[in-house]
Amino acid sequence: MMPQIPMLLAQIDEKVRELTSANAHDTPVPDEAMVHEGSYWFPRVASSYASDVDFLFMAIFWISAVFFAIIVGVMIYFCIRYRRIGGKIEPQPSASHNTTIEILWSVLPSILLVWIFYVGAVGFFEMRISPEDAEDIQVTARKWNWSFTYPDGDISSELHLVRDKPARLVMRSDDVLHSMYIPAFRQKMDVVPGRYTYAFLMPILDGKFRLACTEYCGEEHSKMRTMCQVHISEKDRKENTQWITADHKPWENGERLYKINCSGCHKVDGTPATGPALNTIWGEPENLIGKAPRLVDHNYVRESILYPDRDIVEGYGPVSKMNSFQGKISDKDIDYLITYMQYLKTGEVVELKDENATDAAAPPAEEPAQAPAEAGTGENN
Amino acid sequence: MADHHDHTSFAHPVSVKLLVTVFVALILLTILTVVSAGQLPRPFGLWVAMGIATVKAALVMLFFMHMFWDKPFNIMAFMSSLLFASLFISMTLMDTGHYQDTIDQFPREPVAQPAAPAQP
Amino acid sequence: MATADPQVHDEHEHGEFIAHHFDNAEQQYDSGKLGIWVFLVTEVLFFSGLFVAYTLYRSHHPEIFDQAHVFLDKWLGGLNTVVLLFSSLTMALGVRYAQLGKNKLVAFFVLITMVCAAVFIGVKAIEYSHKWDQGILVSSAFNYTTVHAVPATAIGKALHISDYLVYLSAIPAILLVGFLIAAVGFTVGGKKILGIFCGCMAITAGGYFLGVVGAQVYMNVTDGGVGGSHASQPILLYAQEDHAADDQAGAVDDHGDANEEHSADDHGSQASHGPDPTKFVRDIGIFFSIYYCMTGLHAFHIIGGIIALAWILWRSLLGQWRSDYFGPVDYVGLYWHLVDLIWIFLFPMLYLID
Amino acid sequence: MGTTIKATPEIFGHAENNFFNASSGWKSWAFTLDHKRIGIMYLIGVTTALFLAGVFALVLRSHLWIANSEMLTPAMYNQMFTLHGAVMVFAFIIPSIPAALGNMVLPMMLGAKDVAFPRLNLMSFYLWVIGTGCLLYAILAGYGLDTGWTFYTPYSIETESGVIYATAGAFVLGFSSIFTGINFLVTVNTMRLPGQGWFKLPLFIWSLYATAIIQILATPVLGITLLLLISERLMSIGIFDPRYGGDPVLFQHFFWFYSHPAVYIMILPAMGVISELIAVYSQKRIFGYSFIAFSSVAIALLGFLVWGHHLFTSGQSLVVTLIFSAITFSVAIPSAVKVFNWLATMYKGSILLATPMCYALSFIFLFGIGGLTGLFLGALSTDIHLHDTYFVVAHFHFVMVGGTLTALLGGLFHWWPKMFGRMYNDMLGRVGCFLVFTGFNLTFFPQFVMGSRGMPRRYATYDPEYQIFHQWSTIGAFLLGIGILLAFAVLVYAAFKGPKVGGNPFKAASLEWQSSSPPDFHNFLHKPVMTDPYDFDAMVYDEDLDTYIHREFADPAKVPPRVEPIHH
Repeated sequence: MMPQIPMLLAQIDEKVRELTSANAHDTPVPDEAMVHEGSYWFPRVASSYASDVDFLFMAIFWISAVFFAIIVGVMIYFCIRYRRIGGKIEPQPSASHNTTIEILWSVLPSILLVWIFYVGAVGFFEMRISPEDAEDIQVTARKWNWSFTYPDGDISSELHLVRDKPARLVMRSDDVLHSMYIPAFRQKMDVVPGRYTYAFLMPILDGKFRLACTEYCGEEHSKMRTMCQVHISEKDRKENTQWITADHKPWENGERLYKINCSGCHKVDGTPATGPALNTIWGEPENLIGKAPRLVDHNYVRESILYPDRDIVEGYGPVSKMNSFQGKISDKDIDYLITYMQYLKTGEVVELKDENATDAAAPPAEEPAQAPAEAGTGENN
Repeated sequence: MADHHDHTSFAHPVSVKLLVTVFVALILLTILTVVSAGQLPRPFGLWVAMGIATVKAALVMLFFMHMFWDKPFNIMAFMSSLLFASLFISMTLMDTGHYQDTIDQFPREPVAQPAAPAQP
Repeated sequence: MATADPQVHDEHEHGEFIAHHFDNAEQQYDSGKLGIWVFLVTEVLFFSGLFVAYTLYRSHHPEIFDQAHVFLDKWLGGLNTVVLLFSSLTMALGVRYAQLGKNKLVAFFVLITMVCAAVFIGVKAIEYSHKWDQGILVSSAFNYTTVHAVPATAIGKALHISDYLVYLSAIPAILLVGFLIAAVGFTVGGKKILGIFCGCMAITAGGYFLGVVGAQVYMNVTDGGVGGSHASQPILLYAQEDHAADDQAGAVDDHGDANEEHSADDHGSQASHGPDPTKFVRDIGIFFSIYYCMTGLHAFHIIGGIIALAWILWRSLLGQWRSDYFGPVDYVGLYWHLVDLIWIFLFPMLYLID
Repeated sequence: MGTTIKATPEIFGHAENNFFNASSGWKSWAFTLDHKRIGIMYLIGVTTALFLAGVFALVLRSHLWIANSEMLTPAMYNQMFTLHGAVMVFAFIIPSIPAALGNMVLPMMLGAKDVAFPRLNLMSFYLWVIGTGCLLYAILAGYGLDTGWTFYTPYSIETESGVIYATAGAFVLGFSSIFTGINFLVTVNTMRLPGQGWFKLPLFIWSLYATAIIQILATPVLGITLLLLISERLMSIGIFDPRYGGDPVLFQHFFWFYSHPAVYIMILPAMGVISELIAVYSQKRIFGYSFIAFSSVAIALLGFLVWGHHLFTSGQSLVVTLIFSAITFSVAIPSAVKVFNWLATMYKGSILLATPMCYALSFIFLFGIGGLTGLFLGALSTDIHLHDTYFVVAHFHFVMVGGTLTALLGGLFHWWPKMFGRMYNDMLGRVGCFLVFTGFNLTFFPQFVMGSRGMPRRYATYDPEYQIFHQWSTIGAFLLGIGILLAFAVLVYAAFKGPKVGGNPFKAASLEWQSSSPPDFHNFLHKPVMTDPYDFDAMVYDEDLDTYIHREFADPAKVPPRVEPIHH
C-alpha cells in the first residue's frame, strides 16, 4: 500500500503546482526557483550533507515499512484465520510464554537501532562541526526578520552564500527564540537570546532556497521567512550584498535597511500589521495613546526608532511591541530610512544634505552593529 | 469496637533517649559546620559542608523518620526521588557546562533599571 | 481517618477510625504511610528544580556566590537550623507518644513544634525585611544601597523597625489577637477544648514575634549582623576603610543612601561594613533569585506544616490517638522532618559558602 | 457444564440497585467519595475538554485550508493552536485513561472497595476542574494564550497574553495528576485481594502503576518549572530570562524533564488497555505476561532519560545530544516488545471483531506508525531536518491520538456495559471506529510528507506548495471529528437506552467482571474469587443471567451469602 500513495500524491502535487503557480503573487516570497523541485519526500539536495540525511531517512523508512508490513500483515492474517465463527469461543491451545522468542525479537531490532543511531550520529557531527576554513556569517534574528552580516561588513536580509564555500553561521537573537531552517540544506539550528549558536552550511548547488524560522516566536512567526541564495562565485555574491554605496540613491539604501530591520512588523502597502504601515504616515499627524497628536517628522521617526515606548500610535498599544534600536542603528541609517519614507509618500527623491557631517556626528553608533563580528574571539562585557 | 489494639505490630515507639541523643549529635554537627565554614581550602569546604549535611540528613531520616525500622519498599520509594533528582541535576549540569562559553562570550546589553523596586 | 461519608454505614464491623474500604487498622496505616512517603518523593522532586538551578549557577558562576553570600547572616541561619532541629526532635517525641496513646503529651510536643516553626518564620521575616530594606532583591530588581534608613541615635537604632517587617507581621499579629480573643471567648463560653486549642494557636502566633524580636535585637545589637561576615570577609568588593577617601568619593560610595539627611558621624559608624556596589560581579542578583525561591518555597512549606500540625493538635486535644491509630501524627511528622531535611541542605548551600 | 446455575442477578447480572441509585441528590455526586462516581465525573470532564480542544483543532484545520488564509488573524491562530495543545495535553490526555477509566476499573480489578484515599481522589477531580477553569479563563477573560503549550521562555515572559492564568492552571492540573498517581500507587501496593500477587494483576494495572510512578516522579518538576516561570513573569528573577543572565535552554531542560515522561503518562495506560482488549477479544492468555509488565516499568524509567531529544536543535551540547539520542533508541525496544506480544496473543485465539477489538487493532496500526516514525526523530541527522516541522506534529498525533484516544475509546466500549449495565450498538460502534481510523490517517499521514518537505509547524500561513496536503488533512480532521462524535453518541445512547446486560458479557476474567453491572456501591456483593485475569476457561456461561460467571459460583452451594448490605 505504501508505494501507491506516494505516486498518487505526487500526481496530485503536480496538479496543485500548476494551480497554485497562478496565484503565486500572493505568497510572501514569490520565486519560481524556490518551488519544490525535489523528490517526493524531500526538497532539493543543496548541501554536502543533505544526501546523507536523505539516505538515512530512506533507510529508516524502508526498515520501518518492512516491520510495519509484517506487523499489520500478521495482524490481518490472524484476524481472518482465527476469527470467531458463529459466536463459538474456541481458542486453540498454544504457549503463552516463550523466552527465546521474546529475547530474539528484543535483540534483533536493537541491532538495527544501533546502526541507525550510528549513522545518524555520524551525519550529525558532519552537520554541526564547521571546518576551520569556513567563513563566519553573523546572523541576527529578531521578530520577525533576519539580517546577515558578511565578513566584509555587508549586510543583507537574505542569506547569500557561495557554492562550495563552507560557511559558519554565528547566530544571535535580539528578542526570543528563533530557529534557522533551510530545508534544502536539511540544516536547522535554534537562535537563542543571550548566547551564540552556530550552524554549518556547505552549499553544493546554486539557486534560491527557502529559509524559515521554525521555533515559534510570536504573532508573525509564519512570516519570518526569507531566502538563501547560493551564488556561483564570490563576485556574484558581492554584487548582491554590497549595497550602501554612493551609487545608490539614499532611499534605495533606506529600502534595504527597511527590509532588514523593519519589514517584520511594518508594511509599505498601506495595511496595518504589528506596527503602522510606513508608506502613508510621513508628514501626517498621528493619534497617540494618551497624548496629543503628533506630526510624523524627522524627530518623531528618530525617537520612535530609538525609544519606541514613548509615543505609541493609537491602535498599536497599550504598550509598544517594538524593541529599541538604540545602539543598533546609526544616525545615518535613520536618515536613509526617513528618505525612504519620504519617497514612499511623495515619490520625491531626497538627497542627504551633509553626509559627512551626519557621519561624523555619530561614528560610534555604528560600532555595536559590528560587535558580533569579534564576538567569536571572546569579547566580554 | 475493634479488637486490634492488643497486637499492634505496626507501632514502633522510639525511646526518648535515642531521640535526644540524635538531637545532640545534630546540634554538634551544626556547630561543626558553622565553625568550619570558610576555614578550609577551596574545594574541601564545600565537600565537608555537604558531607556534614548528608550525615545530618541521614540521622534525621534513620531515627526521626523511623526509616531504620520502616518497610524496605517505603525506603526504596523515597530513595528513588534522590536518584531521579540527581539524574536531573547531572544531565542538565553536564549540558549547560558545555555551552556556557557561548553565554559568557555574548555581549549582553544592560537592561534598563526596573521601573519600581519590588514590593514584598 | 474517620469517615464523614453519609453513604457509609458499616462502622459496626470496623473500629470507628477505620475507613470503610480498609480491612483493618494496619492496612490503613500502611496505606497512609506509603502515601506520605510517596508524597515526600514529589516534594523532593519539586525542590529538585531549585537545586538544579542552584547547582548550575554555582558551578558556572562561582564568583556570584562568593560575593553574594556575604549578605546572608550565618548566625541567624544557624539559629534557624537549631530551631528546626529542635522542632524535629519534639515532633519525633510527639509521634512517640501518639504511638503510646498519650494524647496530652502529643499535644504538648506538637505545640512546641508549632512554636518553633513560628520562631523560624519570625527570624526569616527579619532576614527578608532587612534585605528588602537594602534593595537586595531578585535579579532584575537588585538595587543594593549599603545604608538602610536607620535613625542616627542609639535608641532610635534599637527601636528601628523596617516597614517591610510591619507588613510581614500584620497577619501573625491579626492571628495572635484573634486567637487570644477566641481562646478567652471559648473558655468563658464553656467550650474548653476549643479554648485550649485557640490558646495554643495564639501561643504559636506569639512564637513568630519571639523570633522577630530575638532576631531584631540581634540585628540592632550587632549593627546589621556579624554572621554574614560583613566585617570578617576581607574581599575586594568591600569599601575601603579609609573614610577620607569615602568622603571624596561622595555619592558613589557605599553611603549612596536615599536619605540625604544623614549626618557625618552616621557615615563613620557604618562605613566599615557594607560591600561596595561598584565592585559587584555581573548578575549578582541571580544568587538572590535562587535564595528567595529556595527559602521562600521552604517557608511556604513551613506555613503549610503549621496548618497540618494545628490539625494534629486539635485531634490530640480531642484525644483521638491510640496505639493502633496514630497514622496522621506519623504522616505529618514525616512531612515535618522532610521540611527540616531540606533546610539542613539549604543552610550550608546558601549561608556557608566559603 | 450441564449444571444449572443459580447465581442471582443482583450479584452477577444486571443490578437494579447499583452505585447510580445508592444515593441521590446533587450532593451525593458533588461530595461523593466513590471511585466509580468520581470516574464518571472525570469522564464527563475530560470528554468536554476533548470536544472543546477538538473544536479548536477544527478551527485550525479550517484556517489552514488555503495557504494565505485570512480566516483567523495570525494572533488568533497562535492562540488557537496553543489552547488546542494545552487543553488536549493537560486537561484531556493526561487524565483521560488513568483518571476516568482507571478510577472506574482499578479498585475493582484489585477486588477492593475503593482507592486508598477516596478524599484525595475527589480533591484530584476538583483540582482538575479548577485547573481547567484557569486554562479556559485565559480565553474567557480576553487574555488568550499564545505561547504554545510548551511555554518556552523568553517568549512566555514577554508576551502579553494570559500566561500566568494558564500556567497556574497547568500547575493545578499537575497536582491533580500527582494525587491520582499517589492514590493508584498506594492502592495497588496495599489493597490487593489476598492471594493476588504482583504477577496475577491485570496488565492494565501494571501500566497504571508505571504511569503512577511517572506522575509522582516527573510532575512535581513541572510544578516547580511553572512556578519559576510565574516568578519570572511577575518579578523577572532571571533564571530563565536571558536579559538578566538566565538561560532559556535551561527552561527547556526543566520543561522536558517533566514533559517527556508525560508522554508516557499518556501512552502507557493506553498500552495497558490494549493488553486487556487483545486478550479478552481473542480469548487467549496474554502472551509474554512478564515481558509486557516489565516493559511498562522499563518504559516508565527509561522515559526519564531521554528528555534531551526535544533539544537536539535547541543549542544543547553535542555530547549530551549524543547521549540522549542513544538512550532514546532504547525506549523503542520495550514498545516493540509489547506490539509483538499482542500479535502473539492473537495467535490461535478466537478473535471477535467487536468494537473494542476494532479499536485495539487500530491502535496497533496507528501506534505502529507513530512509534516507527519516532525512529526518524531519534536519529540525529534526520531529526535536524525534521525537528519542529509537520513531521513531528504527525508523529506525536499518531501516538497521542492514534494511540491514546483510540485506546480510550476502545476501553470505554469495553467497560461501558460494566459501568452502565447496558450494551451499545456494536455495528454503529464499528462504523465509528472505521471513521475514526480513516479520518485520522487522512488527517495526519499527509503531514509526514509536508514535514519532510520542510513545512514548519505553528505556521498561520504557508507556501502554496503544501496546500494540497493541508486540504487532505483538513478533510480528514472533519471525518475524524464525525467519527469521534458518532462513537460518543453510540455510547451515550447505550448508557440510557441500550439493552440491559449482565455482569460479564465478554467472558473477561479480571476481577471487575465478577460484580454486577452496574456494580454495587461497594463494588462487590460477595468476596470476589481470586482468579488469574487471563484464565478465560475459568468463566462459564450462565443461561439465566445471560452472562459469564466464575465457575466457582456455578455450583449454587458455593455462592457466598451477601456480606455487604446495600441500603439501610
